[in-house]
Amino acid sequence: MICIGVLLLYLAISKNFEPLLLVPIGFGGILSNIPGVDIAVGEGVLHQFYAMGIETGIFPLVIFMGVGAMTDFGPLLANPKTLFLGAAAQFGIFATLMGAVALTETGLLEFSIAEAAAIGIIGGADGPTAIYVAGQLAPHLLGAIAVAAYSYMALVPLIQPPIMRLLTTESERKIEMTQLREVSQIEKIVFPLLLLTLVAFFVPSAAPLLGMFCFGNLMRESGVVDRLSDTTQNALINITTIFLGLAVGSKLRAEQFLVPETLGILVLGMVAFCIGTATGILMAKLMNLLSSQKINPLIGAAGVSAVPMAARVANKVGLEANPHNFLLMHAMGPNVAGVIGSAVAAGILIMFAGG
Amino acid sequence: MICIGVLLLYLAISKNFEPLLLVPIGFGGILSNIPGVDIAVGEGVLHQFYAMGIETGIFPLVIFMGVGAMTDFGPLLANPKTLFLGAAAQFGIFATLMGAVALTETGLLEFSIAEAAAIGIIGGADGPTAIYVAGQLAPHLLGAIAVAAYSYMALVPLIQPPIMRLLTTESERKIEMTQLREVSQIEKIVFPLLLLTLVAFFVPSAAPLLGMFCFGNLMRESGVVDRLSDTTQNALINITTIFLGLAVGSKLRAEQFLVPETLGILVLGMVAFCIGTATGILMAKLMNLLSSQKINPLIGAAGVSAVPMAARVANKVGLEANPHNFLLMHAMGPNVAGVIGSAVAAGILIMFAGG
Amino acid sequence: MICIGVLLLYLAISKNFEPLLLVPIGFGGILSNIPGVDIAVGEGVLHQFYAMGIETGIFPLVIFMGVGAMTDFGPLLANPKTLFLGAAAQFGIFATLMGAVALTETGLLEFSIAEAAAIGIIGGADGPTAIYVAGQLAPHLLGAIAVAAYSYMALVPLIQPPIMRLLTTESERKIEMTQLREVSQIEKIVFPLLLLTLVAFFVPSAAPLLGMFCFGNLMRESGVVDRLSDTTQNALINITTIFLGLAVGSKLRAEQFLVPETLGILVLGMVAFCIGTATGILMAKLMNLLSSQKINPLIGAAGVSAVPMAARVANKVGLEANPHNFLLMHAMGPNVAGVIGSAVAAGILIMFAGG
Amino acid sequence: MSDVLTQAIDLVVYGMGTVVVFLTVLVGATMLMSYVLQTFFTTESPEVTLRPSAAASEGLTDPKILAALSAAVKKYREDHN
Amino acid sequence: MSDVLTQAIDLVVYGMGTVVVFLTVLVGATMLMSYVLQTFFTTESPEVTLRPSAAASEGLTDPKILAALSAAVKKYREDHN
Amino acid sequence: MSDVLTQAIDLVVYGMGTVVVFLTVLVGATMLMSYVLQTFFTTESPEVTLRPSAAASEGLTDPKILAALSAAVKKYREDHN
Ligand code: NA
Ligand code: NA
Ligand code: NA
Repeated sequence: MICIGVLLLYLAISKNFEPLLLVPIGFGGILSNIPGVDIAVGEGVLHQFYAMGIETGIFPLVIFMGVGAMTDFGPLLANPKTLFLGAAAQFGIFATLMGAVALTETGLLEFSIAEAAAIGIIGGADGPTAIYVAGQLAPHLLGAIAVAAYSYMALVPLIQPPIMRLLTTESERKIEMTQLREVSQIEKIVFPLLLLTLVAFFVPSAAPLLGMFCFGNLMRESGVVDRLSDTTQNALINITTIFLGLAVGSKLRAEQFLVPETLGILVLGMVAFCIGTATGILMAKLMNLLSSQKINPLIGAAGVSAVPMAARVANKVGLEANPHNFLLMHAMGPNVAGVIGSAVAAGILIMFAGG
Repeated sequence: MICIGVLLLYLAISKNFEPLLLVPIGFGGILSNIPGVDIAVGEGVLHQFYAMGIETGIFPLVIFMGVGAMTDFGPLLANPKTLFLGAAAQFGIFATLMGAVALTETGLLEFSIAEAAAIGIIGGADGPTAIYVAGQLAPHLLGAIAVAAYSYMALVPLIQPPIMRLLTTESERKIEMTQLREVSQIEKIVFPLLLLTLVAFFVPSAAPLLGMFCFGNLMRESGVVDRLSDTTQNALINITTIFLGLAVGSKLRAEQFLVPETLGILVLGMVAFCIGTATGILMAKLMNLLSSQKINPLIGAAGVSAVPMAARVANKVGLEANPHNFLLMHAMGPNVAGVIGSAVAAGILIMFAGG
Repeated sequence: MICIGVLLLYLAISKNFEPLLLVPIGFGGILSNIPGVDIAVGEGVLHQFYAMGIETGIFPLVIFMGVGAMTDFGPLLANPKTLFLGAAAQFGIFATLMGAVALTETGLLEFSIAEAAAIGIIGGADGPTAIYVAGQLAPHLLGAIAVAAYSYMALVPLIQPPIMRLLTTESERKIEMTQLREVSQIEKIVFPLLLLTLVAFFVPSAAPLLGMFCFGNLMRESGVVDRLSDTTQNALINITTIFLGLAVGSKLRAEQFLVPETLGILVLGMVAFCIGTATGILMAKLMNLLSSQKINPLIGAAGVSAVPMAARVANKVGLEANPHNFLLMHAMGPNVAGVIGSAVAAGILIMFAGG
Repeated sequence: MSDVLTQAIDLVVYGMGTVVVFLTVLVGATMLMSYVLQTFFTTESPEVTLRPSAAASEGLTDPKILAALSAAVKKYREDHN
Repeated sequence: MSDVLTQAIDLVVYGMGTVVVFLTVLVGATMLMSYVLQTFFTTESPEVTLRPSAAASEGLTDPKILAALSAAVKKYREDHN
Repeated sequence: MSDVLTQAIDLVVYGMGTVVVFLTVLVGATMLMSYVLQTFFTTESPEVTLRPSAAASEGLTDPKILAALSAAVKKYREDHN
């Protein structure tokens, strides 16, 4: 098990796999498996971090607030239809949930509905959301789910391009998109409040996650609390990331992690990513059928989240087809839409399976 | 109730009403009132912030430490007699306490002595002190008290000038004050220790508040722990402000906030500000009667605290009467004296009414 | 007792005695002794800091993580044999433990084995290690132990030179050491993992301390999480230092501190420092007997830890004997070796005496 | 069909449905918001009107202002000495 | 007169009294302190004497010093290579 | 001999022994590590190979990258307007 911790550190340091999370998680995993000392259980310090930050939900919510303070909704506001792409890509979550339940039906593995939901959220491609949901629905699977989520987010440049090339034609990939309009400051200020209002009406169970996210974003855009916004984006999110990572690492103890379920989670998580990528692209193609204003279907893949990696991948694949085709900003719209979409899905999963 | 949260955000963002506090408080208030999800009660994250930071008293004390680290006692030390102005302005606290009790006598509203004391502290015009006292004496009124305190602090430029003009003559407003002397570093280092010593002898119940305040100030002035002082003034106070604001917002739930008592608190809080302003000015005039060294009575209004707004208001009104009359630094003396004065009053209120 | 707090502040501010810790500790000590108000017991804020940060062990461990993030193992890796010096200097810890037990045998004072172990750790000359061990083994002696540890660390420039001159000849002090080789980044990355592996095998009870230390160092050296490393070295360690210091101060209440044991602790702590310094030097002389590559025995004194003061003292004494003799970097090797050595000793003490 | 499977199908239908409906509503609401704000607020140059007095009314907790104040005082003193 | 009213009057008298007395004592104590310190310490130029060796005795927790140290070492190495 | 004294002697022998053995093992392990790494990795210039794509694969939580992105966008817009 210590080897897995070392492997995570190797991937993080040498291959640059989401190092901000995988360095603390990997190191925490090593500490948790040292025999003869209780670091990850009882009064051990990593277990204390877990109890104070993940059982309570505080760490992932604070991180999500920080992510909100770092998010620019400009590209999304300039082209709100890209929200549909962020919606479609969440199908990966629910397909994987079905997959986990199907595995249970075959008798190969046994997942409860709560566990299946926690596994599905890997398809949301959003770290704090995955940790929040897993902490609420299936704490004993948290280690595997977090590792899967961050590993696949790091692997997006390898996972997505083949699917993107398979589902799009050369001419589709060449589609150039029109310049995005400027978005005014007041739109950016009102948007988080609008989003929160809709959450309150339609999916209140998503309000903790999206509320903290919108709060962070409002601090950023309001322009009157820059010192709070700066601290949220720096000292606060960094401190929380360190303790969150170590706390997640406390769930990598061999007796909890080295079980057949972990293998199932890793496989299902990969499936979730692939399906989310595919449905995002297909939704973009469907929108092109129904609308005259064509969008490049590559940006649909960015709907899974994995901000900003997925948007960069869309840009790169687009450039390969057409060297004048800069998709980065167009892909940021579905990219942040995917964050909203998976947080909404997370709210429903917690309400449905957490009761 | 959500409208009140939006109103607070509007005032904070658009009118710049104490945005550092009212953005988190307003947003927290919105989150607390979303039906169908427990964010401000039970295991909800805002209630957790409340329980860990306000029930324990830790958040306001840490903020007060940060305020201490930001306070320059130089102007006060150069002219210690301005402490009398800071004393006089605290009469607003006690007059309001009497007002709350009088309201109870009429049968219109019903406040216990602890509640009346918590309402009175609004007159101290000091945010963390008000939150600390309300958290100790009347947690169920905390939302209304904090909102009143910060709103009126933001309204100081509107509330104070009419009272200042009413109670002073044109020639009094024209009084120019003599240049303040330089204060040596050693005086600035010894002062927080001297203050703490007197607190320990005369009002030990004010020692938590003034102790943290003096500690912050000593870190600032000692010159040997600049890295601690810098962090206190930046990352630490910012992080605490965010969580304090959200925690206060958790007390804005409709069932607790939309009660007749809130209206009473808002009215009484306004009265407290006005009386404090008036007694500060009158004390300055009294001192002019007894001493040959004249002071401009406008700086008496700064004795309510509301640092540094009240000092700026005194400066502005002074400039209107005499364009060569720069009162800002002279008003900083009573301004910080008001912080000390209301913390002393807070200690007495807690000791007397908290038992 | 308040006088002792003021004395600590005086030493910290005026004499620059470890001000980062002694300012908060001294001030906390004053607050704890104010009669008529409970700040350091029960619901008092300093007791809350103590309960959440020292009883749990979290504060010293987080500080140790920060120290790890500030430590450059380069000089140690360039000359690993200096680890022997860091080992030898830990004899001060165990000699003092024996001394405390011997005092008990005489009937003068009465220390249990756990108390004796906690007193011995002062000889480790490492603040967070001392606080961690005392918090686990003898919380009632924590105040005296922390004060002794930090005071003697500040006194290193006075304590060590006479011992260094006594135990070395002029010609030994003149020994020039060869230029240290460059150490590659990969060695610096692998070293904390190697160290942790050996800890896991040989002294798992030291894994909380050295694990956090190695984690901080890995964040520093890995180069992929610079934002986490920067925050650890700044905002996080500063915030933790403030609260750690205040929490330690809560253990300076007169009834706990003004006891004969404190005097014993102060004397024993001084003895520990002296013995550690001496054994470090003697080990260096022994190594010179056995090896052809001579080392300057002055750097053996740096093995007690007291980073980076002891290394600077070695450099200074070396320069006095030979103006071309720059020992600073050579002394940094035993200096950080001493940190490792005392953390290993701490693990053994906790395992042996904490059961 | 097992109980868990039924539940899962319900959850998928309800969940994916909510995600789609929610984001569709959000598309409409966002467009409406942008339309309204661009119609009523753009001419006023919001960036300017939104912060009428940033420099004139921040709280005690703003060190920049305190720094500016003390710098001003210092200058004032120097000018008058 | 109700019990609460009596209590309130007591509290007002005691509280306002304490505030005034406390700050009056503080005025006196501050003046005394300033007088004493100005008499005995000003000539020694406190800013200088107070920090005799800031650069010479900070703890491990000071990264500036470590940075300076490592810069010095780097320089030393470069000069000797 | 008292019980505490016996315990203390045990602890000293065991403790000091462990410290010495541990650090001796660490000396050996460190030398071995340095030898192995210098033999197998130095020629590849580790500083370069260790971070093949620092700029290409950081997470959402990196504001520098977001800042760079938005600067790039701004420039792009300016170039096209
Ligand atoms: Na997503
Ligand atoms: Na006040
Ligand atoms: Na040591």
